[in-house]
Amino acid sequence: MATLLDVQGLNAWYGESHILHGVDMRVGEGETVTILGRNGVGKTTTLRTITGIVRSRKGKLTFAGKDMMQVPLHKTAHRGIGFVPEERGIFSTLTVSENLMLPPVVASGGMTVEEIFELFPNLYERRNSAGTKLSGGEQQMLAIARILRTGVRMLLLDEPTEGLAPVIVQRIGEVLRQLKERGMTILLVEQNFRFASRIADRFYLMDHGQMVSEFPVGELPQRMDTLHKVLGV
Amino acid sequence: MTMIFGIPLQAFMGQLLIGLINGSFYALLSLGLAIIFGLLRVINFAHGAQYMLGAFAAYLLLAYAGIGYWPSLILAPVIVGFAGAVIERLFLRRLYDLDPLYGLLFTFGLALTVEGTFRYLYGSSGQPYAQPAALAGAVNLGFMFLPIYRGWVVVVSLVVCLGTWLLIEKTKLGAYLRAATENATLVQAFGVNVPVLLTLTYALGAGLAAFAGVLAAPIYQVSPLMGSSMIIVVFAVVVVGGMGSIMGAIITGYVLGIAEGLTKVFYPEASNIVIFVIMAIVLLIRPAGLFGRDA
Amino acid sequence: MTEITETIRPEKSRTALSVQAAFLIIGLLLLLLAPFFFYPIFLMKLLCFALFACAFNLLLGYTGLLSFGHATFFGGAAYFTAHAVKEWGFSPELGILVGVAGAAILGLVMGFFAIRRQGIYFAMITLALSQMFFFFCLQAAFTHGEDGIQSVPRGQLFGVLDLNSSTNMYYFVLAVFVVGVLIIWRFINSPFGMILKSIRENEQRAISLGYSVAHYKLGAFVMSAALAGLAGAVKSLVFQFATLTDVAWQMSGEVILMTLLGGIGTLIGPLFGAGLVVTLENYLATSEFPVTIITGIVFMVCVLIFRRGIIGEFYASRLGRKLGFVYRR
Amino acid sequence: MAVSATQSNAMPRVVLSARGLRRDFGGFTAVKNVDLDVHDASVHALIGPNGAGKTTVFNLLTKFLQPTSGTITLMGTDITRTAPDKVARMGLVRSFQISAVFPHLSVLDNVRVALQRPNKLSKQFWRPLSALDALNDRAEQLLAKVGLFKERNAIAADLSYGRKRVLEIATTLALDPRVLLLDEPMAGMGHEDVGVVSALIREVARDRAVLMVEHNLSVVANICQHVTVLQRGEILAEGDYATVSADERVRQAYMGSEEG
Amino acid sequence: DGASDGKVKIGILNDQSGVYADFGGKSSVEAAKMAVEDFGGKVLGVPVEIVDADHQNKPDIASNIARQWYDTEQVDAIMELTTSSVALAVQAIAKEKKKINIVTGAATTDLTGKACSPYGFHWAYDTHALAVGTGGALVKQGGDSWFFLTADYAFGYSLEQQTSDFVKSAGGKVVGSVRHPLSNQDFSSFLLQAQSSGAKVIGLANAGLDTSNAIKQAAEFGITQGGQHLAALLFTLAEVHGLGLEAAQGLTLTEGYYWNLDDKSREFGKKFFARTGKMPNMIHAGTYSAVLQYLKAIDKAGTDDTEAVAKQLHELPVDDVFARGGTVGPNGRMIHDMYLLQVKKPADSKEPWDYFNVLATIPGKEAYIDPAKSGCALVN
Ligand SMILES: Nc1ncnc2c1ncn2[C@@H]1O[C@H](COP(=O)(O)OP(=O)(O)OP(=O)(O)O)[C@@H](O)[C@H]1O
Ligand SMILES: Nc1ncnc2c1ncn2[C@@H]1O[C@H](COP(=O)(O)OP(=O)(O)OP(=O)(O)O)[C@@H](O)[C@H]1O
Ligand SMILES: [Mg+2]
Ligand SMILES: [Mg+2]
Repeated sequence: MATLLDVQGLNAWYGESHILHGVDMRVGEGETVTILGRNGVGKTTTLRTITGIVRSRKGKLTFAGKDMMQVPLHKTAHRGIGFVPEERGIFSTLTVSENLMLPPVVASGGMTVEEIFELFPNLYERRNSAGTKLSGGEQQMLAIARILRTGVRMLLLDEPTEGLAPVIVQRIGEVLRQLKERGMTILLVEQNFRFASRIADRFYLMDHGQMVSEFPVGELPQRMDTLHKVLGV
Repeated sequence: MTMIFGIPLQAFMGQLLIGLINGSFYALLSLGLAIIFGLLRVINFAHGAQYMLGAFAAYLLLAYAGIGYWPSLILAPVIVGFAGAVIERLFLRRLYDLDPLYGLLFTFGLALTVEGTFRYLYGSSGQPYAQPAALAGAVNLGFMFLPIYRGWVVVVSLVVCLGTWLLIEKTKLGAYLRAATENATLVQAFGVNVPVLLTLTYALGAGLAAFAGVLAAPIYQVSPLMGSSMIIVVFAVVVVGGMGSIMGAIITGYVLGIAEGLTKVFYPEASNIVIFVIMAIVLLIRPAGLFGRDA
Repeated sequence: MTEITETIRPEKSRTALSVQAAFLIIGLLLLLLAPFFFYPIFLMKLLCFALFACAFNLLLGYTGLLSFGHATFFGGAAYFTAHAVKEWGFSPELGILVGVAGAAILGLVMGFFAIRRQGIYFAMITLALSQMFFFFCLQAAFTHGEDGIQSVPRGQLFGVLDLNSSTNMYYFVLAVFVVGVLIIWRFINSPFGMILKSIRENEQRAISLGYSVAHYKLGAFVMSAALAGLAGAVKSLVFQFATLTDVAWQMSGEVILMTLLGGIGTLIGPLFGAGLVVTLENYLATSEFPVTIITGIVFMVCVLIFRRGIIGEFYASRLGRKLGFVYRR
Repeated sequence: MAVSATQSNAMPRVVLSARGLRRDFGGFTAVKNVDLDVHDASVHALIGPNGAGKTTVFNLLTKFLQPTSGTITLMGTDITRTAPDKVARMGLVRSFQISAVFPHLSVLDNVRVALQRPNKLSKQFWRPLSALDALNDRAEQLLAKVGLFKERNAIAADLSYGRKRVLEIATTLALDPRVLLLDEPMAGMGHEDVGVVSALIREVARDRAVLMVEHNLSVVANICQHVTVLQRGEILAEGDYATVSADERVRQAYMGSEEG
Repeated sequence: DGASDGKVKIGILNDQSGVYADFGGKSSVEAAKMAVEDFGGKVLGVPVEIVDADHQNKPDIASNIARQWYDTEQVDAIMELTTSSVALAVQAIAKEKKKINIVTGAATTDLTGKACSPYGFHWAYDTHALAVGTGGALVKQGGDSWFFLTADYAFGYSLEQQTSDFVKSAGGKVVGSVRHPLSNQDFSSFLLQAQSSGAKVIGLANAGLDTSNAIKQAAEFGITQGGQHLAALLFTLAEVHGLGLEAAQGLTLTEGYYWNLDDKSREFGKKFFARTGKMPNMIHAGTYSAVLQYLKAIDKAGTDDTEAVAKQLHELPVDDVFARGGTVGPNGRMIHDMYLLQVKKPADSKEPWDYFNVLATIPGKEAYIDPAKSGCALVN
């Protein structure tokens, strides 16, 4: 499998606090990879650094063979990276449809609005109300839906199931599987281990700003003990 | 003769019209202010200075380059807008991440400096600027003698206000801007070049102020002080309209212009505070302003 | 917004505390000796503005409310005191009391309207309300319009101390200043101040914990107004007049500049800010530089590169930290 | 999963109840016809699909939102028209779905702010800050209970998201409320904290009422004696977890095919 | 016994950067320097020095500077003092410190009334003189029915009050008035009211930009073409220049000085113009006159001692380019002739700054309050 995202020795800082201490990871084209780890180990920071939101960073970062370290933030999306933040980032002054239509389409092959509404009927019902008047779960759906339109090659999802009803979690799981079938590459940060284990091909375990281990989904059973210790699963 | 509240209908109509004319200035100025506030979260204290700069640009273009009113109507806003863009690029940009009050304080300093400079160079008693020949004279409306130039002000300001509103509320550009207000980083991560958008927005706001300044030049003295006497009232208009609401700013501008005009007839002593009184009442009943969204 | 907490924490070292105590004592000594080296009226003016700025900072630095209308309390109290002393023949201490009470009432009224909103809305509302007060002062008969209330007698403090002597007057002003700062210090480092801080941090949460946020904000607003009034009242006795400049909105801008220059959220920063502004104004008056231009530039530079102000920068500097000062974002 | 009901009396008394609660937003009705009884000494779960109106019900009960119609009674007092801070002082305290801490205060101060309220200390602007030191023991005790003792001098903003949630619960508990409303207290928490907080909730519910919104069904199954399921603003089902989870409508609308 | 400290120092304290900067401003400082030069640069054998400061229209700054000048910088007299709050505050200080002050920039009659000082003088004009000039003299020219546009504060009221008194005593009538807020931009509402009143004269009881804007907009609404007359109660050459003749034509106003009056004044005007780029108004010329007279008084007294100089200032007649045959009353009021002026039509203006026709000369005795009736405690 061709490597799509390649991260080597990535360091990142918030002000003076050093959060990432040399993250190494790669994600292959069409692969779904999940980062696991306790609260505060730097999972979110890893995604934000890859996107370029965290700019005080060092190390090597290539996407589709091209260096990303010097790419300005507003160009990352055009290179094919779509980001769904942990706090969702729904805009309150925009309606649901406006939120949905906001991110510019960067490549062909994204979902159409009809497809999206089919996938998330709640959104269709509430399409004219203000973004943040949605419930927490509806906002999460909107945040994912928004990116699906743009045709990016790779999705970075930060805890997409947080605060969602089990039905919705299942639905999102299905959606992610569908996307995967279409060849979408996904990098997922997840606390919901059960959810992650159903869709991921590979796992990274993160601790103290580094990837401490890496294993494919098949090794999951023999790893359960370690995971139990580290994550309390 | 028909009477309304003890004054002749004709005089009443005249005053109504005059209120509308003043409202045009309020609307144009508060529109620019609302755009800058709504989209950049900057309380642009320099708005009055930019209005004054517009008028001065027209005066200077005429005095030193012989460029008349009509070209100035375009040129002056462009010049001031450009200056605004430079200010935004060099300075304001660094303040977005901070509490909005720093933006307010910076533009306050900017206003002091700009006005001080013009006072130093051109004195405080103002410069003459004549009406364009094409709009000189007046028409008799029956109930009043309306200078043609004033009529022009009403028409052109309505057109500009509506055009700007359409641009911001009804285009994708507007959605980008509003979203960027809330979370610029995210919008940028979506692939929108937010910094350039913000620069253009500030330039647009400043340009609108300058446009109002050019419109004002033939009516009011072109004086370094013309902005500072206007700015606080315009702030109140924006607060009443609901900060950040663009349509709110426009409508409130016209309405308060008329309210002020009528106060000048019925109780002139109160005409300078009527807007503040209205503001206090509105805030008691609707804290977010007439058209403001709940904070 | 940058915030600097000066709360003394138990883990703070002994030496740090004694360094700070030393600073305090040296500072007080300097103030006590100052009239022998500087022009007393100038010093008194400085202290009045410093107290004004400290009072303003109580609101901005510790509750995060930027008032653009504090001139109302400063100038209003000046008018009330001047009127009480000159027209009603009140003694200076009673006159000051009238001024402070008047400012507190104005604060209550303005606060009632303003505290319903936050941030810039708050700033605009206070600005507008203070404009109303300005126009009131412009038109009211007792203020004598643009002439102002002139030749206000300083009188005898408590019937014994003759304030016409500028030495007496200076030490009186100094005492008022010190007491004022102590009140502010106590106020912000009190259980009440703690609640103010938490309200600024997260208002919804404070409500959900059962705090009636409006009362706390109003309390802080009135306190700040009363202390600003104290400064204005004393100033009217120092200069023996009360005029429109003190209630104009430019005065509200000036006090912000002083606070910003000295350091928002620092207890004594405003003293330095006021000192700098007053000196600058005096210096510029006789120089070739146009005052407003310079003031404007100072404002911009301050906001852009000197945001913590003199004292804030000092606290945050290596030396400041070594001496045990805490600067926190 | 079995419900470990620890009711000592057969019928604990109702401390918070709502009748005919309704809330409209413009033309949209977010909550309608909701009757709810929260009992003392029990944990009551409010579950339902996203957008069902759970947070809105919380906002109505705590008076952060005014109901369009209906009545709310807290320990026998009608609080339908009472201000939110007053309601909190009467003993009904909530947490927020999006974590709510005082970011620039230390962890200890966050708790002390809450402890200060019932003590009348909060109004005393003439007392030194050290007056609050009397609260330290209690505060540290609470922090120890939720496992935040080590971080007590950290600034709240520096905590990770999950730890902030834990802090928020400690702060809420500090008020020693009669009725506790927790909006998704476990969301975003690591597994290690989920255990601690579940145990904590179970413990505090021994002598007070807890109403919580939670999507983590294993938690609901473990600690909640009573479950109310909302859908589209209306009550879909009620009862203990076993009853509710057996309801086909609930499975379809909320739980989906899997369990817990 | 000569000058006390080897130097005579005169302080010019005024607004140099604010709203009144054109009124006096830096040009007043220049006028003072011209007076010193014309006097020969020295008095009693010691050099004369001019210092100046910008009080920014803040009485506390003015008061601070005044005290510092008098106390530590050996300034012997402070002059100009634009803005009444400043003038009153400084005069009080000068009185307390027994020092000379001469006001040329402020208008309030209180300076030589309630607040008079044995060492304080009021030189160029005051509200009374303006009212007599414009109010009284204009009625005699046929402007016998008036409507006032009055700035809504004490200064405006007193101008309106005093002027209408003269209008009435000259046989005219006041048909109405309207109060407009200070710093008003738009006067059209008020102008319409004035227009429909049918009064022959619209009196502008305001100052500065307010007056300028009102005049400019009156032209726009065709008020002067309609046969009504505008009379500005406090307006000088500097503001007419800012307005331009096109807008200002036909306006009447009162000043204590006009540069194009005769050869003597033309000569002074040209000299002044060479230094400042503008022609002097009554404040500039008044400041020149005040400095000159002060030096003459020192010369006559043979000392710069305050009492002696004040005595001379009260006694010496004033005869210079500003005042012809002026006298100083016991209340400190310098009494001199005033001129009722009318702004020329653009076509009639022969050279730059040739702005006025002189309609009438008002004798000093009429223009100023009789010291005995001024309310000054020094006069009995
Ligand atoms: N804006 C910030 N400034 C300073 N420190 C931060 C900031 N955001 C996060 N941190 C710190 O960085 C560390 C890593 O945070 P991060 O958000 O990446 O953790 P996480 O693994 O995503 O945790 P969680 O599961 O709770 O979301 C934490 O210790 C956190 O306290
Ligand atoms: N202020 C408001 N204005 C308009 N609609 C609102 C408002 N607040 C909530 N709603 C709507 O009411 C419905 C219920 O929202 P609520 O937040 O109560 O859901 P919830 O059950 O808490 O969902 P979640 O589990 O996702 O948090 C949603 O459809 C939401 O869009
Ligand atoms: Mg995270
Ligand atoms: Mg919710």
